[in-house]
Amino acid sequence: MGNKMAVCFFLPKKIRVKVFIRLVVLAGLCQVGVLPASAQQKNNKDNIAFIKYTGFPDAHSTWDDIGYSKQAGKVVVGVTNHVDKVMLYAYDVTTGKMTNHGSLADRGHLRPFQWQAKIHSKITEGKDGYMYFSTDGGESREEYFMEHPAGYSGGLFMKWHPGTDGFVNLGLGLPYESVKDMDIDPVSGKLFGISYPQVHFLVYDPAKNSLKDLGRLGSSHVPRVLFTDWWGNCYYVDWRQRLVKYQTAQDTLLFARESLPAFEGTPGEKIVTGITAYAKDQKNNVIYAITYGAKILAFYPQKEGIGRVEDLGGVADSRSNIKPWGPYVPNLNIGDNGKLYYFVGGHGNFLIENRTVMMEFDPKTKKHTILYEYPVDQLSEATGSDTKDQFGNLYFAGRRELDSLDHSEPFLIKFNPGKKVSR
Amino acid sequence: MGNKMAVCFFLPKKIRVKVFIRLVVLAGLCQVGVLPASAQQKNNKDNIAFIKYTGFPDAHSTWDDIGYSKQAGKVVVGVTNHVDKVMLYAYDVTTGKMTNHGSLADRGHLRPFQWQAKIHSKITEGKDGYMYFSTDGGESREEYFMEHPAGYSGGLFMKWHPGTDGFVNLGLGLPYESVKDMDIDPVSGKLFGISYPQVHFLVYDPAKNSLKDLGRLGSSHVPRVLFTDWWGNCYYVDWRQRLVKYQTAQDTLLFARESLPAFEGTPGEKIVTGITAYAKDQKNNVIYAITYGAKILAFYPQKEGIGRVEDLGGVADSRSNIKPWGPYVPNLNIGDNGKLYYFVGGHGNFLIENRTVMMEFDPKTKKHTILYEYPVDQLSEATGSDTKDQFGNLYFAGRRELDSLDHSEPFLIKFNPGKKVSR
Amino acid sequence: MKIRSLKMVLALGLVGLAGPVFAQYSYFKPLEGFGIETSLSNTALLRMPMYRNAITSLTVQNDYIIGGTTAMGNRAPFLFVASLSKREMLTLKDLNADVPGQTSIRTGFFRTADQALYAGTMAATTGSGHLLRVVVGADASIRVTDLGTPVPGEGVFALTGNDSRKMIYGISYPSGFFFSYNIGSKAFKVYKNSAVTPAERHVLVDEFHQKPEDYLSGAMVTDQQGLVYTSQPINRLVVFNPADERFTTLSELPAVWGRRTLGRTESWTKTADGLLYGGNAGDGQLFQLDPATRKVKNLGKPAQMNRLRGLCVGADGKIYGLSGASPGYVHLFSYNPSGEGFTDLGNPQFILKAPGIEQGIEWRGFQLSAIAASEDGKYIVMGEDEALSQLLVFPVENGN
Amino acid sequence: MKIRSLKMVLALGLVGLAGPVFAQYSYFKPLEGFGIETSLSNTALLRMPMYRNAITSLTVQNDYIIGGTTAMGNRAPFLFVASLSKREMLTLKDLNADVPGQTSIRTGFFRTADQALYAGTMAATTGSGHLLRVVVGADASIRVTDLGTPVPGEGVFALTGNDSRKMIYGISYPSGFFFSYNIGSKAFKVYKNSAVTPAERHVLVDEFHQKPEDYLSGAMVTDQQGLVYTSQPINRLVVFNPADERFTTLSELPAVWGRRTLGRTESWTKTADGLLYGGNAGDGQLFQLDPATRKVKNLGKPAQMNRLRGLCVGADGKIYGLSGASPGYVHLFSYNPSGEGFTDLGNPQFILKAPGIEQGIEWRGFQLSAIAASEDGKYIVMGEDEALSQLLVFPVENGN
Repeated sequence: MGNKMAVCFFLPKKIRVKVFIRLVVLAGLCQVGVLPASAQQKNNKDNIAFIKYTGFPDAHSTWDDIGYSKQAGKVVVGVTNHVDKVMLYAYDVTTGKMTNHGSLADRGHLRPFQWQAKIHSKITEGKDGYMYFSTDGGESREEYFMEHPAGYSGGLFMKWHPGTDGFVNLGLGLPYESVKDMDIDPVSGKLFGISYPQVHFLVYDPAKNSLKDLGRLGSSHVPRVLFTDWWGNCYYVDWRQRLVKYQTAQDTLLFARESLPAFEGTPGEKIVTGITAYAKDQKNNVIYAITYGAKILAFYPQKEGIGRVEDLGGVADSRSNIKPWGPYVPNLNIGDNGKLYYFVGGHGNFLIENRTVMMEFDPKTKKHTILYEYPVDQLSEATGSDTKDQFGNLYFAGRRELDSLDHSEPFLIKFNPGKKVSR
Repeated sequence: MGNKMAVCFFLPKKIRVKVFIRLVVLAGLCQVGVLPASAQQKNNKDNIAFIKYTGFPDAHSTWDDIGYSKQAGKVVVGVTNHVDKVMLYAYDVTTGKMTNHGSLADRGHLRPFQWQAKIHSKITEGKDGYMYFSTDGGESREEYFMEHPAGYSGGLFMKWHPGTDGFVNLGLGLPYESVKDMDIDPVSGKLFGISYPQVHFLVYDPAKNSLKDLGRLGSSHVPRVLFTDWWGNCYYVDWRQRLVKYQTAQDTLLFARESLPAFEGTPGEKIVTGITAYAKDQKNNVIYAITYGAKILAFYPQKEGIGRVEDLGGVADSRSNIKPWGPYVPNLNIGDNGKLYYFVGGHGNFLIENRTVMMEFDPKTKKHTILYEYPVDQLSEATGSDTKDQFGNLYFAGRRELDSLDHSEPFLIKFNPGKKVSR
Repeated sequence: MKIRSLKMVLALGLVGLAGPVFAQYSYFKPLEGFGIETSLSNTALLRMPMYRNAITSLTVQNDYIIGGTTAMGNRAPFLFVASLSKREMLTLKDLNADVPGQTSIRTGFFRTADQALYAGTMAATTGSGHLLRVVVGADASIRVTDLGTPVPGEGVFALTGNDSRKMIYGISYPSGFFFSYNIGSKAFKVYKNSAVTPAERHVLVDEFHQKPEDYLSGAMVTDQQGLVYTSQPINRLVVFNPADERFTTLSELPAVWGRRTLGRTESWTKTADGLLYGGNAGDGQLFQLDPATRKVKNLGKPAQMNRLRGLCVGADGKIYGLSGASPGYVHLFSYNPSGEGFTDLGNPQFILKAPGIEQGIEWRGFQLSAIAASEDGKYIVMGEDEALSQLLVFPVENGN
Repeated sequence: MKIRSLKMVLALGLVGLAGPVFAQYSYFKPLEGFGIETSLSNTALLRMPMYRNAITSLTVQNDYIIGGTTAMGNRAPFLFVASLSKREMLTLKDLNADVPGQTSIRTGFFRTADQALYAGTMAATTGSGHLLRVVVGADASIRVTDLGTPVPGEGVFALTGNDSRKMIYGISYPSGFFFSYNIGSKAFKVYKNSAVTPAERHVLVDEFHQKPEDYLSGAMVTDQQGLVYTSQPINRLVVFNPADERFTTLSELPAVWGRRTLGRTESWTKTADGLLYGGNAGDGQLFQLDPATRKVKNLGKPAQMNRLRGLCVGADGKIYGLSGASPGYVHLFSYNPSGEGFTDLGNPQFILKAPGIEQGIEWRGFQLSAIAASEDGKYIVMGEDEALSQLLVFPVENGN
């Protein structure tokens, strides 16, 4: 199953349920489904916008590869054809202008055999104003033509500056392996990476060009998400879904004694896949996270030691026809109102069959509210963690299905709880 | 023999003749042998200086990797430990300051398995002010552990800016192959490269990140030198030592009908190795070249077609005990006086046994004059083509033997015909 | 000197270079190995110009080395004849003169009892390759007869034949149709059920981003019963029985895990005992197929890279082959089933002499695309796959 | 279900996943394959902590899987016992308690008739490794006897023994001294003429930048006559005859051209017919050595990468081995000399269950360092070489 999950992205969907448009929807992109009965009235279609990536006709998808540059006031996204072309886009949150900043291959001086199928990592800001990210093979070619000729040569760390447009290829993680996610210690500038498929935790110091491989932490399926706290420590999970903390001051790993909360009966392949999204609330010293087993957690990091984890329950109210660990939530944002926002669905794991819903979750009351509901040809999946601009707008990397052969169209989702959003 | 030549650099010398210091020499580096009887009196030890590379205790050698930045007024050299560390040095021709600008591996974000044993190419200035060069495996590991794990992963094009200190890794030539030499079309910015050991002629356009492989041109030993004319055409030789012109406007190769001049009886491995050094005199539309068969040539390039080649004879007056094709001259400079300057000797091919001599050659009179003569523990080899500063100083990349186990110490040679030189 | 054992000569060569500690390497260069310069641009010599000379079909008939080339871009290929004894090119034929619009002769040659050679071509713009009959005269003249296009819009990617049935069999490109040609009736027959299916193509092209040359059978062979062996995607070893015109999957091709979609036969040879030896491009494995039992034995890989582009049998009873391909280097290897097994000979490096380079230069074979034994098995001839490709030849001792 | 044929199960697994076009891959996961969690940090369970658990020595004695580890940095290694039937760790011994200052047990175990296991260690600061006698009790207790240091300042890199002569033989690290240990007299003897020579070291270290672990024999074996087979640089297959205490070079190890300096034996196994099978690290070739004729047959490479870290024989008569290593992935393969030859099984992926993960998780073996068969050959046990290493076990059918 681990393997099937890893490749299901490019398998044709065997079973496709024709989607009946039950609600009045406005045709085309940038238009959203009207509110279901259960939605709060304050969030209407003016609160959300779907924004196109321009000038990339074979754009296929986005994969968690979204982040916000505070210094430049731009949301940065990596858009891919899911074969060998990844384009870097920046959305100016003030002017609403979307700009294509070229392909990774060209800007990173890669040769054709060094194809990269996507950025699967977050895109995160360093104190130098560069946006850091890492690249992924993401393809059958990578998974199966192991050890390169002519499979995958390996994923890279890269950085791009939204102010100067400077681009630096920071070099490989491990040969033949993707760097599925990365993060940065904002203090030291050290980068953290997780390799695919071997689940090696990497620490790269660009200042010293020093790459340390701290070894394998996972099972047969690679947890996709790393995140850091305010002190520059980095968190991941082991195969038992125990938090693993890279203690940046000590340069060592610390393993949690206990596993993260999971619903009883959660299958092993859900456990080993760990955390799918997070959102940070530094003011309240809490990092919210969602697991592949559909739990919402509140994690209270500590400078030393592993902090407390609080189980906030499932990602949705329980439904008789859905296993509690079933819904898929590879995205999370926190509003200025302290509430969590996320889309449920994608990769065959829906709350409502073949429909993607946007949820509001109040960590205080633990109340779930469905804000929007979309058929998959309007929105089939959203990814991205913790991407908020200075106006309190939240961003997700969305895409919609175009057919049953895994063709899709990506777009940027902009949402503000309670405010109208501009494109 | 081709192979033996390729590896002789790191073989211990089987036969070592103890060098008797017949002439009064001043001990230590930066001091030169006094003039032999035959030297012209106007060139004395004040005309030449040996300048240290600082802060690199395991510096071993330099390999043709020298060039002059007109924009910055700096001579740039790549100094290597001949294993896996190459340091970039710049010598300010005005202040005489030598500066270490860091290792290629660190500045190019290379991982340990992407070791580079040296820069074997010239270091040449683009109109963007960057100094361009390419890297080389240069090691038994490269030659024999073919196809990488864990041999050589491949040579790279790189550029470094002596003004801004900006550094860009422009990516690979061919996997597992060195890029032995490179040059630049100053008009289009296209780079030319020659791969080792397969002798493929490469054209890389950094603006488009487009690498074209024009295929194999050579035999079992790779000619080490490419050079360009004033129109941006690039020259190389095929296995018959015929000039091959990359016609930059047409993007095609043009082969000379005839081979370059060679002494009768020149062995095949000398023929296939082509040109070892060149110096350009644009004012007179002539490019001087020296072959591995020890001929000096004057080549008169044309915008269209292959120009005329004139045979200027051997690199030294004939000697009964030396085959005319024997002396090794991997360096050439032209003085403001129109005369050629080069060092004869190295790699076991000396004019005077185990002594390196500096020669002046007047292309008009075809007269050879030995200016200096050094035992190999003072100067064992000099490399570099066409490196002259705005003051008419000529530069070579020199080194001296430290022992019989191929340990050596590199230094920069600065020479001015007729003028005192400062360090 | 005839060499007694390649391995011995190799070892001697190595020792000769080494002194007390043997560290440095020699190349495989038996003393009587030699090159023949077949390609050179801008010359009065009989040579093929650049980008039209990759030697992708090769056979030896008496003293004549007969080659067919693959050109780059839309250029036309050549047929050529070189002399084994004279070590030089004798005849050159620009295929464009006889069959215009073709770019490649990559099928190898199937020879019939009347000394005719059959080969297929790949085309540039039309896509329509041709079946050729090639006859080399005693004067080394090359006569080409165009037998027409087996599958309109398709090239000929692989070919074999059966002399007793007077049949030629082939694989079309890019669809992978199996076709036959009856030499007597001059009739083509295309087996529509043999092509790559849309479902297979979806996997191969959409998911694995392969090209037809990555998954189509590049070599076929017939056994003594006239059965035709080839491969079909994905990774299936297939036999065609001319009696009932049916295809049977014998087994999977030997696979290195994960590289199944790359599996395809790309070379074959037959030994005197009737066993078939095949090369799987997928990961460069040599395998043995016993037509009697239909059992396949995976004999392993001679060296790192995938691809196994050529096989032939020497007079010493050993199999000689070409292991690997770009982006790596081709290794010449031998395989002695009853003796030492594999011997990797690396890149051959032989002396090449020609007018203007009478003193000889060493030519190292990096990218070799074809290998063939002389009729007596005493010489092994290899052709390069370069922008300027040469022939490399070495002798082997008769018997073991 | 006992599996009838690994190949068949593999094929079934694949078909099961595939539908009409088999494109996607399964891993090698026979239904009864399982993992045993042996490493986990910060736990109350009996587990080895991080960086001290690379399973570099492995044997099976009745129901007990016995392992010895290699630690990273200056950490101390473990000896452990796990139960094949219970699928869990039983005993753990921190070697530092008995023999301080050691970092690695990488020689494998040589077992004598009295069920004692002999192994060598590599040391951290002193450089002086030790010879250990390890006895596992019926209660899975581990008793270690320190037999001393074979070569002062040197570790023990490889080891074998001869039960009838009551002798242990080893190779020291980094100098490569061959030594013996007389179990009766407890005397060590070091053969000074066996070390790597300065000239060899110059080539290996100065020219090829290799480390001793790249050129020293990592595995030795004795034949039925008590002759000891090992390798010495550069690329020589060497036999030591205890009768006259002399070393004889039998031949070169099978080499892929250019990789001779990497040639060294790093695994051995014996089949019932007395043949020896060896693995050459240089390019990962499997070879057969007939002690009777002293002939070596290069059987080729199962997959791309170099290294061949382990070999053992299953009850089905097949040889199971570990092909490749970092920077690649280790492929489990089988070799059936009389049948299908090589079968590459890729990365095994088995279900691992333990307290807290009772539902089971899939564990894929990427980096495997050791392989051993149970005494009846019905189980093959593999150990990982990771920061947190586990055991992977699969059953094979008795007979063919």
